[in-house]
Amino acid sequence: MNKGRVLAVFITAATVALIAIGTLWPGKTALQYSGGKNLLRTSSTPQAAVENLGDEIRLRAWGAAYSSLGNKAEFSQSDFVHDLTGYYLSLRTYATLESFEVRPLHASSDQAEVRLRMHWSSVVGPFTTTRDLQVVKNGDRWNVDWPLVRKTVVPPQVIPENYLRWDVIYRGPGDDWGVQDVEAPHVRIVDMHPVQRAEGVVVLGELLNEDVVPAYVSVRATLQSKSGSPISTEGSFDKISHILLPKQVTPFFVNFPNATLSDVGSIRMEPLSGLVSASAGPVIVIENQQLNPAPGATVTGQLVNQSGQVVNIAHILETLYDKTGQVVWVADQYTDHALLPLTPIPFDIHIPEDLARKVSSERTIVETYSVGGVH
Amino acid sequence: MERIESVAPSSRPLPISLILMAALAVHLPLMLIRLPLNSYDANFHIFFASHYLHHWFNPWNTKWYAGFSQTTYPPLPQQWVALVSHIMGLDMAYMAVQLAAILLLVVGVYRFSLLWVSPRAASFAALATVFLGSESFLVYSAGQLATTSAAPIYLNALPYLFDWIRRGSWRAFLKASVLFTAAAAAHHATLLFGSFFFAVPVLALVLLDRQGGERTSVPAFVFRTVTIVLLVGAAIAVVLLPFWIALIHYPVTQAPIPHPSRANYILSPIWGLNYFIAPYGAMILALPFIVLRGSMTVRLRPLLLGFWVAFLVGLGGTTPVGQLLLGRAFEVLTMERFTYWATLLALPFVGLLVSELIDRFRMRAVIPLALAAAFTCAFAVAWVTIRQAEGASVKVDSVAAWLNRDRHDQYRYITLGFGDKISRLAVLTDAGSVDGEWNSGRRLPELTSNGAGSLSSSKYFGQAGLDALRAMLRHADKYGLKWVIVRDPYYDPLLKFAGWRPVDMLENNTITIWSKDGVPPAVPLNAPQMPPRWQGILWGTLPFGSSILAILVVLIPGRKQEEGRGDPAFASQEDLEPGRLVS
Amino acid sequence: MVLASLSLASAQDSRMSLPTTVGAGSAFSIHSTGSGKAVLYIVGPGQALRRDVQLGESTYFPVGSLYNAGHYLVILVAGSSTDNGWVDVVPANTPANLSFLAKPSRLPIGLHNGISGTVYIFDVYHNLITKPTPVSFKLSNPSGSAQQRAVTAHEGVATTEMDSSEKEGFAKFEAQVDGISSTRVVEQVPGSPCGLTMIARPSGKGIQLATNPVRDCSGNAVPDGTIITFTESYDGAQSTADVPLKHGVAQVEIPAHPGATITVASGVVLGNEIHWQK
Amino acid sequence: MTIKATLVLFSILVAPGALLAAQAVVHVQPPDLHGPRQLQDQTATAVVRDYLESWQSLTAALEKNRVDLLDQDFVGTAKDKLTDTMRQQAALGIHTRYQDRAHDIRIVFYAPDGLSVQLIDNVVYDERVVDNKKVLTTQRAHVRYTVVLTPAETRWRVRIFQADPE
Repeated sequence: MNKGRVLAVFITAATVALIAIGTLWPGKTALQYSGGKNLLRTSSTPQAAVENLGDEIRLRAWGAAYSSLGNKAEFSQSDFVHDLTGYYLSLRTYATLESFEVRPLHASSDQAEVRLRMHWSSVVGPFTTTRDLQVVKNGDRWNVDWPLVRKTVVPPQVIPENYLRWDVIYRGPGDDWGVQDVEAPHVRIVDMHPVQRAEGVVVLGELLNEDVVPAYVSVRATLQSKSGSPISTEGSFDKISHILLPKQVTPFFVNFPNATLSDVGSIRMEPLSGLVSASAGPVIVIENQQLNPAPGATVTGQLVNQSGQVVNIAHILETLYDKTGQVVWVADQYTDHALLPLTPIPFDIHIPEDLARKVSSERTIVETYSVGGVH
Repeated sequence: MERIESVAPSSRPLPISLILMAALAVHLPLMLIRLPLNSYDANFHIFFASHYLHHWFNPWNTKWYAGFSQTTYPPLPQQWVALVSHIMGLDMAYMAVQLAAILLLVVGVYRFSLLWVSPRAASFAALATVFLGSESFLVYSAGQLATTSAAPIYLNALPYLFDWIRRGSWRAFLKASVLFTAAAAAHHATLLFGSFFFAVPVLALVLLDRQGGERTSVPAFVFRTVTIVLLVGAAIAVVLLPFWIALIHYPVTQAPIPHPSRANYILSPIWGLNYFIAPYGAMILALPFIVLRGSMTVRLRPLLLGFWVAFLVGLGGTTPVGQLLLGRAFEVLTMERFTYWATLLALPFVGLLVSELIDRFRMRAVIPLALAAAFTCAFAVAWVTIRQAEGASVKVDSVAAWLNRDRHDQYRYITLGFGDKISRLAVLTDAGSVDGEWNSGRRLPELTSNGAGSLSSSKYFGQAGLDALRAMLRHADKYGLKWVIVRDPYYDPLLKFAGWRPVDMLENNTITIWSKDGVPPAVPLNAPQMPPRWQGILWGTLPFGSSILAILVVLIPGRKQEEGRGDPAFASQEDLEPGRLVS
Repeated sequence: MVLASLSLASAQDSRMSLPTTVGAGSAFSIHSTGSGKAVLYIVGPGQALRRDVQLGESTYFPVGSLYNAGHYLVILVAGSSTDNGWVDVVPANTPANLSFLAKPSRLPIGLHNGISGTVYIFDVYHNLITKPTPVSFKLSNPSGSAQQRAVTAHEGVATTEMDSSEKEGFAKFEAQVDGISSTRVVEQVPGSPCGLTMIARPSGKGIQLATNPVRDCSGNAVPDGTIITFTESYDGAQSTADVPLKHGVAQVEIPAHPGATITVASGVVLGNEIHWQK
Repeated sequence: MTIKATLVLFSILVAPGALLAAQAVVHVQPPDLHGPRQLQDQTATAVVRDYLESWQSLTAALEKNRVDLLDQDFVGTAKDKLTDTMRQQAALGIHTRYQDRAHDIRIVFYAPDGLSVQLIDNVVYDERVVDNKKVLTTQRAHVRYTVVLTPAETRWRVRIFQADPE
């Protein structure tokens, strides 16, 4: 064979080989775009079957995921999709599966139980859901039996609602000095103290709306050195209820990453308040709230939406107090299920182990988001 | 299989003027309807140009990232757009510069192909350029003005490089040096990678070339190569000095941002369609010919190897080659430009193939070739419409008007769900943003530490994107970020829970403006990256000056030997090794 | 109308006679000497005028020509010669507009000097009237009582402070100057709940909790929307509900747990406690 | 530090800066307040600083007949009147340059709600009038200005700017 022919064969063979390598053992970026899929992995083991299902969920390849299920005859593809993304618009609806873990629980020759722990990313932060899956052998392949949680049906009923609502008519953009404007609501910080944590300094506290109108509130904190010079300024971001009804109290949590409390001479707090249109509803009752001690300290309970409207996302803010009534921590969680009227939704909020021992009591407030209710 | 003889290039080449007319016929109407404005990056270049228009000697642009330096991106095509915009406005100036690049590419491909193939084949290669899928893809879909401007300048420099190394012509040396410098001023990456994919094959060709008698002696070869490398290197170092200073002082250390051009095109077929089928088009059918002819013809082997490596790298994550050759740069660069360069390297082969097919089959070849060319071009042009970018349909005029009135522009803003329209908005508004589309220019830690692209498209970057968005909203006060302009209700819950509230709605309530109370007006950030005045003067003078110099130098008449290299062996029969097969 | 004495500006070829002061918006004349045509400029930060004039004649500026108070440079340009002078435009004597800033618009009852009023006095052309001017302030409470203050404005501004009443409601705050008045409304709102109490009764499987009408320590009804927090503690667990007042009371239904302790609070104010035994 | 001491210090430290920028000599007298509210040193310093900066804006705006140059320092009636003047100047084709040479400032009122400050400034300035590039005259004026400033987001803005006969 002459050199030219050898070269042609070499280039062709090398190209094919390189493509094969890139496809059978794709790189990190390629895997990311293919949703973790490669051509080597078939559902030849229970674990591989669950991993393939996880990949398909991640790619939102619902058809392929549904087709791979062993018990798909028991429900429709729509049911399957809604079980994962929520029957009502909720945090799950727009969440994307960022990654997942698969852990075999036990296995026999034709049946296995595998735990699928799914890490979702959502606009308000990541959350994790866990499903224990039965995997059954079907010929030389394994199929997942999906444990479908069916849609909650709310019994027909009439729930009267006439929540108080405040509207604010703002001045136009023009300058009209001397024309009276409505006063900003009066708010007051009723508790505040800093805590040193491994990740930095945290300023905790509570803010009260002393006024008779709803307030938009926010808290800004500035750490100052012993010489009085500012070290850093941060805001409370989402660990606060930004809309406070009259006489309502919210916790706040201001995080200063990489700061050291010993460097701090003083803290300047700036509670901000403004008029805001707001509604007094919906009322959310927190039932059976319980502090579960360390190890694995949590606060658990259930949220019950006492209104007739669906709450799409609820944000639970947990204020934890020590025996003297001082705030020791503020924990929070977003619900990944919509809150249907009068339907309890459980919550389970983690508390740092080292603080759990100090906690003597807790107080919970719930902020809500309903589609169309923000404008 | 049968053994055939190559057909000698007996027919005359197509006149270059005719090919340029064809390029105008195809691309001028598309430019006049401003089709490239729909591409991903066109507005990005127009945005940069708009800054040069108003601040030619001050590359510090406060409209993005609370301030960033435009010295982080070679300025030449954007400065030309700014200059031409004085006559016809920014949009049409962009079209004019892009059209000029297309025409220049036709000439560049012709001259480059002449190094390898006969004039007739080179003229077909130049004609193929008009319909080249990757060119249309970059112009109408990707909007990579810098790449499509630099490549033709570079290609035009290569024949001078050949003449200098092969014959020691000082005129060629001067022309090559100036053109290489201007190419770098248009796009530094083209020069860097072009050296490997384009220049190394040309140098190899010099060693192989026996035309006109003796081979070039090794000492002469080494001397001339080193001389031009040193001179061009020094020239580029000076012309782009602020760029290098910015790069050395503030290297791009941010977390890598995913880009689909790095996907595996087999495992992700949609990206295969986007980054392989659209740019290559009917050229895919020519791949076997390219490999065979390139292997069998000794003279074409360097070109084949250049093409092959560029081809493999251009396949992104489909092969491990890109990762192996580029290392970390693989996570920073986008791969479609390698495909573009691969197609340019393939064009001499395509010209050869077309020439042979037409000489042999006449009209029976012309019709299918014309159809293939038309399909390739049409598909690549249509691709931007078939697969629209996020925000392609967004109208930002009303948003810009809102930001520009009632002193709203004393605060900064970000958009969510506007895709690449954030550049368009930045051109139209006086307000500054903490977001932007030039990832290498940004320095705000909230953006660089999360491995996501623009905040406007946060959700497409998964957790990293949303983390970056949250980090930026968390520091809204610090940056005077008061307005979040939302076109995608996906982001509403975050804004609501983080204390923002809707204050206005635009475009039939499809765009909501959210505001945060208590945010102080934006103040200029005293960033260390701000270039001193002398750098601004250099930046406004040397890169543009290099292009003017290039125009002047190219006008110097060359010796006949340089310009018309006669009728060399090129890819003719004498170079073929025995046993060449065509299936 | 020329208000004050005339001064004679010096000149070379042409001269002009200027009024020293002019009332804002009043008519006035400028007389020039010499012959031929000239251009007259009146320029200041408040206004800029130009007139083509005939030298030797008076140039009349009708009412409303020069209305912004200030110090104006007057220039007469006749060919190459220029004559300069100054004229002051003073605010009219009669107030026509008041900028009345009453703060706050909402405050708790029973605050001493809690309400402040500041008034700036302007003429019809929005010039600040800086001469001393008597101003009267009056705060009329919903109960019918009123507080009054008489203040003299200095440099165009007068200010006062008033107490909020013990009775909730909207008070009328009025500033009056020479027959011109401006009124603001100040809302006097109840204080924190005082003597907060609730009652509990069984309701199916739960407990119906309701407060008695919630009032402050002065007996004013606490506004609707005020959050009342009910907390039921039992067996180491608790149920809570933040409920807004509606028609003066807050009510909610929570699960019944025998032995539970139920408390009620509003902000930092605690109410009574109930032990549920059923 | 007392208000007086602060203002003296201010005169020493800040006035040279203002002198360099606007070539004006600045003298700040201790406040003589006729309202109930006391003035903090920092507030007094900020008010005077922002007021002096407003003269630079005024000078530039009236010289170039550019309304936008007023945005930072003027608001309300003062801005409206200056804007009208600029429009009149533009229509007449004239430009004026008001170059302040000296300021003698005394704060006389601070509103109880903190939302307005009044000061009296005996200012000396040169007024140059230009008609179609021809300088008509340059005259020096000694004028008593009554000025009211109100707070905006980050600075005090001039709301009333009125010259009165001395």
